[in-house]
Amino acid sequence: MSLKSTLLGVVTTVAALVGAPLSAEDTVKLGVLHSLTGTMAISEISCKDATVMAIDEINAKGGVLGKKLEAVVVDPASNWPLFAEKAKELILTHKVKATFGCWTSVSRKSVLPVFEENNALLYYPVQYEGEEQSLNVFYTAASPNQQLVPAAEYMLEQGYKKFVLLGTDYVFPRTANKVLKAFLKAKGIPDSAIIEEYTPFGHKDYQTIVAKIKTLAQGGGACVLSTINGDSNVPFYKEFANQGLTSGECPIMAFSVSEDELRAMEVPPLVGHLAAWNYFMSIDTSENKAFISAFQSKYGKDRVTADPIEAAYYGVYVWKAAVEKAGSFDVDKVRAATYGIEFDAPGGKKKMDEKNQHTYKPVYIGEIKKDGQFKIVWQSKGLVKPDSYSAYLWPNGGFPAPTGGPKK
Amino acid sequence: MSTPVRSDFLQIEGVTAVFDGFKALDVSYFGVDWGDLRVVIGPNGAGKTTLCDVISGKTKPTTGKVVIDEKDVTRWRDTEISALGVGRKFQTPSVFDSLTVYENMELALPGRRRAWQNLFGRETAEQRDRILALLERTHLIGRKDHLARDLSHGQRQWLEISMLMVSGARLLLVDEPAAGLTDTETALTADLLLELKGNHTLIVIEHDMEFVRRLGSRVTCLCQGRVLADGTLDQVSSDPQVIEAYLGRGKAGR
Amino acid sequence: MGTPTTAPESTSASTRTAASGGRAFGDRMPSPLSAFVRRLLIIALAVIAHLPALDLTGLASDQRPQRLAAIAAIGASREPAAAAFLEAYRLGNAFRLGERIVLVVDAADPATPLDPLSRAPLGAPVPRSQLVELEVSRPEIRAITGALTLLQLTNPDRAVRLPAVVKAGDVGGDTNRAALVQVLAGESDQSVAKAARESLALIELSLGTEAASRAAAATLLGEACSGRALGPLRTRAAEDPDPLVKTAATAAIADIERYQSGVRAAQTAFAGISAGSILIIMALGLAITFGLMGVINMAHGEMLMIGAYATLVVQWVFAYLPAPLQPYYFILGLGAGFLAAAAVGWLLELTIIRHLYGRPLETLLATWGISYLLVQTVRAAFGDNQAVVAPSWLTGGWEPVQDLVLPWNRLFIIAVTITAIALVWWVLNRTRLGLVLRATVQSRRTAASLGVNTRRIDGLTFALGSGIAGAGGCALTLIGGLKPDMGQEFIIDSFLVVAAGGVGNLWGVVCAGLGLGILNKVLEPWTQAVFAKVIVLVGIILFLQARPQGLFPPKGRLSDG
Amino acid sequence: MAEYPIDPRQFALTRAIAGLGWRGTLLGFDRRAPAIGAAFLLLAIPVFYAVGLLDLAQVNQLGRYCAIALVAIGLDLVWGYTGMLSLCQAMFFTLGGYAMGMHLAMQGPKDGKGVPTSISYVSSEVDGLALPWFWQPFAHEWFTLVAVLAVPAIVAGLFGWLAFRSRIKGVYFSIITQALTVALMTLFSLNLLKLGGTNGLTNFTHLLGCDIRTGEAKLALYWVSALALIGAALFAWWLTTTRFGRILVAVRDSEARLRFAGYQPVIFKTAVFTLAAVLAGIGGALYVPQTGIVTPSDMAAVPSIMVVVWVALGGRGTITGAVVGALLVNLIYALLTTHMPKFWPFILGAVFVSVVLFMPDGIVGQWRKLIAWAQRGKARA
Repeated sequence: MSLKSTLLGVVTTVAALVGAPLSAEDTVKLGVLHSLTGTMAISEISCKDATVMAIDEINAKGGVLGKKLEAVVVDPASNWPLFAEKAKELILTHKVKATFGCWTSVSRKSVLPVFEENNALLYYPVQYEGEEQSLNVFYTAASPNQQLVPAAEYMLEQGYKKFVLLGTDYVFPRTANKVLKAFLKAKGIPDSAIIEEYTPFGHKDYQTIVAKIKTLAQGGGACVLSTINGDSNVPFYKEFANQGLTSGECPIMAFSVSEDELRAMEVPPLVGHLAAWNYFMSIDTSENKAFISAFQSKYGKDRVTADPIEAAYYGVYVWKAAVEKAGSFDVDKVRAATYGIEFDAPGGKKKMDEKNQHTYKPVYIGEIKKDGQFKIVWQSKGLVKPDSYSAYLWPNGGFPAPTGGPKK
Repeated sequence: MSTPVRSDFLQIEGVTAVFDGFKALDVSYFGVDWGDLRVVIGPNGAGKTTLCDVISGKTKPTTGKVVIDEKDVTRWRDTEISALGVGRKFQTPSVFDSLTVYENMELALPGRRRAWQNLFGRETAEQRDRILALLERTHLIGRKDHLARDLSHGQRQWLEISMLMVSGARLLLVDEPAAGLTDTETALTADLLLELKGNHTLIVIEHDMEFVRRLGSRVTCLCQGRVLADGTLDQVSSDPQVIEAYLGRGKAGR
Repeated sequence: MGTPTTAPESTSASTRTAASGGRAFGDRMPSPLSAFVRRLLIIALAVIAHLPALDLTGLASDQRPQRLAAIAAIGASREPAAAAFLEAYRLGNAFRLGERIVLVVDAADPATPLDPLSRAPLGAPVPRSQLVELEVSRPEIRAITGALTLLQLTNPDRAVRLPAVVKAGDVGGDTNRAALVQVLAGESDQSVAKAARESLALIELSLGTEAASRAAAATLLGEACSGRALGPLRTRAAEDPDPLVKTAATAAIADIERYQSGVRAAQTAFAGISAGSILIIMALGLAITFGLMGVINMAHGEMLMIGAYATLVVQWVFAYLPAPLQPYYFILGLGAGFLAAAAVGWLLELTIIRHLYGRPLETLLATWGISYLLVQTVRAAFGDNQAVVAPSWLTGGWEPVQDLVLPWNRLFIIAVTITAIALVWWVLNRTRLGLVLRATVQSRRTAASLGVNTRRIDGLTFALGSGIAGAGGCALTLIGGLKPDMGQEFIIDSFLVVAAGGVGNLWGVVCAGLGLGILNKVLEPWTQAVFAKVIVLVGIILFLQARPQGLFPPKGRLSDG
Repeated sequence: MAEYPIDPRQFALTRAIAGLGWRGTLLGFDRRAPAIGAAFLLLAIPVFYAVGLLDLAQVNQLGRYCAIALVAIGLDLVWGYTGMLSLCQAMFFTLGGYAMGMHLAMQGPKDGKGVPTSISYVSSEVDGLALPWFWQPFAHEWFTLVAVLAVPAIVAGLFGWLAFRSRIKGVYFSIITQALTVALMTLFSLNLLKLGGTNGLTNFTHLLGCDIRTGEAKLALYWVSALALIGAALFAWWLTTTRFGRILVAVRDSEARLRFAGYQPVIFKTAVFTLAAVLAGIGGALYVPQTGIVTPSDMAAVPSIMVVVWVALGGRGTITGAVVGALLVNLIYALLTTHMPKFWPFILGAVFVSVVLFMPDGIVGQWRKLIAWAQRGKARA
């Protein structure tokens, strides 16, 4: 009796715990894979919000191919192995047709094998280091040439001659600075005028580094190209201002500071510093205004929109457009239909590349204003073609072949 | 176990122990003969426990020399001194609470001190009999499979003494064995210790004068780290210096 | 602006003012230089007097040189409204409408043309097709930046003028030299005047035709210990044809470098003390709850977080108060941080920790669970991305000597830390609560038998430790950000500081915090931040090998648990 | 500090069950029921998969939890039995994981110079990177196997011996181990170290010539992990029944007594610490091929604390408790983060707190108490 009843009890419990939820037939599931807790929650929650809003909007207008969409929101909790686990669960257990998510490079690297193994689709909304091209990912945010190079070019135009490449020690800053350095050298900036500095994740004390920048900034013509990530930005900008450096003497061009990050920062000392993105909340079009008011009425008046939020939002529409063009939810058909597709995004018309999975985007450079918004001070003429692999790192071409794709 | 018939099995010469400038121990000479039972008395803070610490190697003396069985052990590690046959019973009973009484005894058996020796095999029948006999002697046999933490205070004292007895230690340092015991328990404890006398060398630290009298052995009185008096209990307790030391501190021996 | 005849006097007058102001710079100004400044001023004013009126039509030319000349002319015009126009022009808002140059700032199609300077509407809206955008590409942008600097030199706002003066010197060139001379003539602000003289000397160093004046400029820069002159001086020391200039430049470089290395040393020392004070304020509360009471409180970081969010709430409340009061919210924030964290700590002790005394590892587990609850509660209540805005009186820095800036926020944290240490010391050693507390820690039973309500004392002690952490959390908003899981970043460092200091010892915490802070900052310049962190951690591990109970171990017989 | 009486609330559950009149029902069970149940369940998982009750993702997930549970067994020996709260077990796990990860990366896709793509793309050399010397031996299976066992063992042995020799104990030991894991994480995060920086190692395809992305390979890895777990649990259980095991308990109860009884606690402590590290290393090596990535954040402070949480929840000082705790907390965590993405920290936090308050011996410990209590009742009756 003892063994039998023990086993019976345990089996039923576990079956209840791990058993697959039932799915309804007239809905199509979409995975939303953004950290809602942990260190990355501060950035990723907004992306989750934007994705869910797009899904709700599509449902309100009748869904896709006659089916309602169902968002399966999970929390990978800023835990990289958990990203992979959740991705597996979304694809295999929940059978989602596409997944929208990830922020950090490492989380993307963690789920990439999962998507490739199962030939599923991931829409990745955050600017990143490039050097990747998986047939199972659509990169709706910028590749390095759509953000880094135009920004460096702009600073050169402004007459800056000394560059501090400052970043958090991980792959995006490392690769970004590799690209930037190659670019600056090609433009005749000597090695002696470039400082490259890295700080650990979550670094809080920028006294030494700001003192170093200050020394370099003496004599003028210096600027900072910052790939500092996440909450290290707050202490960095505070220290920068408090040691008496201003945007006039030495502007900071940031690649990871958007309107959303500015909410968590003390804006007055930041006025005049710069950021390069492919979307700003201040883009003055009626589409963008409609997007902002929809976002704010859904999530609160104090919320702002920003580049990754826009990318997370229109990613769903890219998928929808491709599904409708293909007339099918099949991953291979959707992928084929996505190439070259043009679509309207809050920030204006955009287009998916014909083959490299990335997005044609405009490039903007904005100056921080007192109200935490950006004043657009430069914009590219038209859309910029995305590079999956940077020409500066592969001077002789011969990029690796794309990975993943249909199951053989 | 060798039983050398030799005087001065333990010798302490010129030992001082200084903590933060405070001289806890300052003994010019202290010796115990083989097979003897020596009682050390003294008011609180007299350095009795420090004396045990120095002998057992827990505390290294600041100056001086400790010789056990003709070996200078002053700089030896505590485990090495223990291997020489020095066993210790702490002031508050110290047994392994989460092990059974029998297991406590088994761990105290001599030999098998290296890690790998403990993976396989168990005690011999002879060892087992010895343990059981000792437990019988200390009235613990009925509780041999109980956890040590469930024993009464007196039983824990006996268990600890039993562990010393089974361990084959030659020099036993026994710190306040009668503290907190009932009268009958005290009597049994004294009998146990007297039984050990002769085959073992014992140093017993005690406050309880009734108990000391019962042991009827030579007594050394320590005060402020120094040896104040030495002799039979009557000699020592009539020594004016000793009376002064106890009364002067407002505390007479119980 | 003075007339040509009065100008030289006003220059020397401002020099005198500077000298009497006790500043190093301008003291003993060599006579060749003042003669040269005087001469320059005359030339410059003559040039400016002959400038044509502001004419924008050149911007519409299809010839680049003419466009550039037009931009330069705007820069030289001193027309205050021109700066705003140039900004708009750079952003692509300037158009040609027929023969006129107009601004269009909105995106509407029939667009309203505005006057480029006054921004008054110029008649009815016109269709976009009639507007021709003025070309702005790289050369124009560069010219605009130069022209803007010139215009900013006369801006009445000192905060705009000062960087422009510095920039003009860094960029150099005859135009800037002339403009700077003029600024110097009319300048009443000490620091701007000083910067202007430095800028002038810098320009003279590279443009000066006479060796004597170049050498004089070098000497002057050396005396001013001007860091930004180092680059140009090095060039002079290596390349100047005149040995006199070379010697002067070399001497100046030595002066500046000596001064700068002194400043750097002072800066490093300050950075170390500041980092140390932050570690101490983080760990001080833990020194009480963990060090004295033995409670392994994994939610200690969350106490800091609660203090920080309490500050945010106070800031929100103060937003309803009259404006002059608002900057002082931070003082109240410190108190609120203390009280909020103390209240949470007290509740925690009462409901959970109380039942776990003597079981430190269970406490670890329970408080770990509590930290989850607290983080998620705050996240739900406040959301992510909130900012505590440092009050105006805590922004910027104090510059006791030139180039050594000690940020106010860091000075304030040092002050808060010292106060907190003093407070804790006083409570523990000079109050009855402290006495009872120490007694309770040493022997709970004895204390209880003497009529001490030990449970109440436990609660109060835990609340005190948590409160100190809360006040620390408030202070930490001055240097870092605010987020619900910020506590996780502090907890490990806090435990390390308490362990390295020796559990239960206030001075141990102070010494360990300061030591670690300074060690980190001394290492950082030569090892980079990433390695410094590893080295410090390994250092602590090795240190604890040597002193297993920290810097100040518990003493004597009691030490062996 | 141990002067407080034991809180009566910990008997609340017992009283509740008594109130419901379940005492008799409990008698039908054995105190080993959790162990037997868990073992049977682990072995039955592939059957559930075969009949379609579980999908591949879930089998894979459970396989990974089995690997993780090895760390818990190690910690239980170190903490539950020997009383040393180590906060760096996840570090040994990650070291084993990295050794395996390096081997897998060497088997996976490489760039033109033969460098695994997972490090060549994150290196900061513009012209690419030559294969660092210390990577080369990891191409061999045998070397990898030795490294999986030896690297954690050497680190633990060396560190443990130093720390125990200095008599670092109690909370100091916990804090110093935490410093160690954070230091090593920071070090591994450096791109200079050529271990993939914060992105760690990924792009794994083959192990021992098999494609690990296939269903069969996943099932096989599950089998290996589950059997390794059961084997390790049996081994650990056996160890605790030996005299060696009793000495470990003796270290926990009274290290001084043990020393005066002539044992050298340093040796025993170092031995058990090293053993736990090896178990963790094996766990890591099994975990990585099933997860597909290993990163420095695996050895942050939190994962090591989580191991403590598993053991405490399952029942400290019982091998079954460690295993049950690890599997259960991970399952709950996975379920909650999927089904209650916003509220899970509330629930998990509340679970921790209430287990501590109401079940201080953990699930298995509580179970044993209940059974003992039921049997006492029967004996009395």
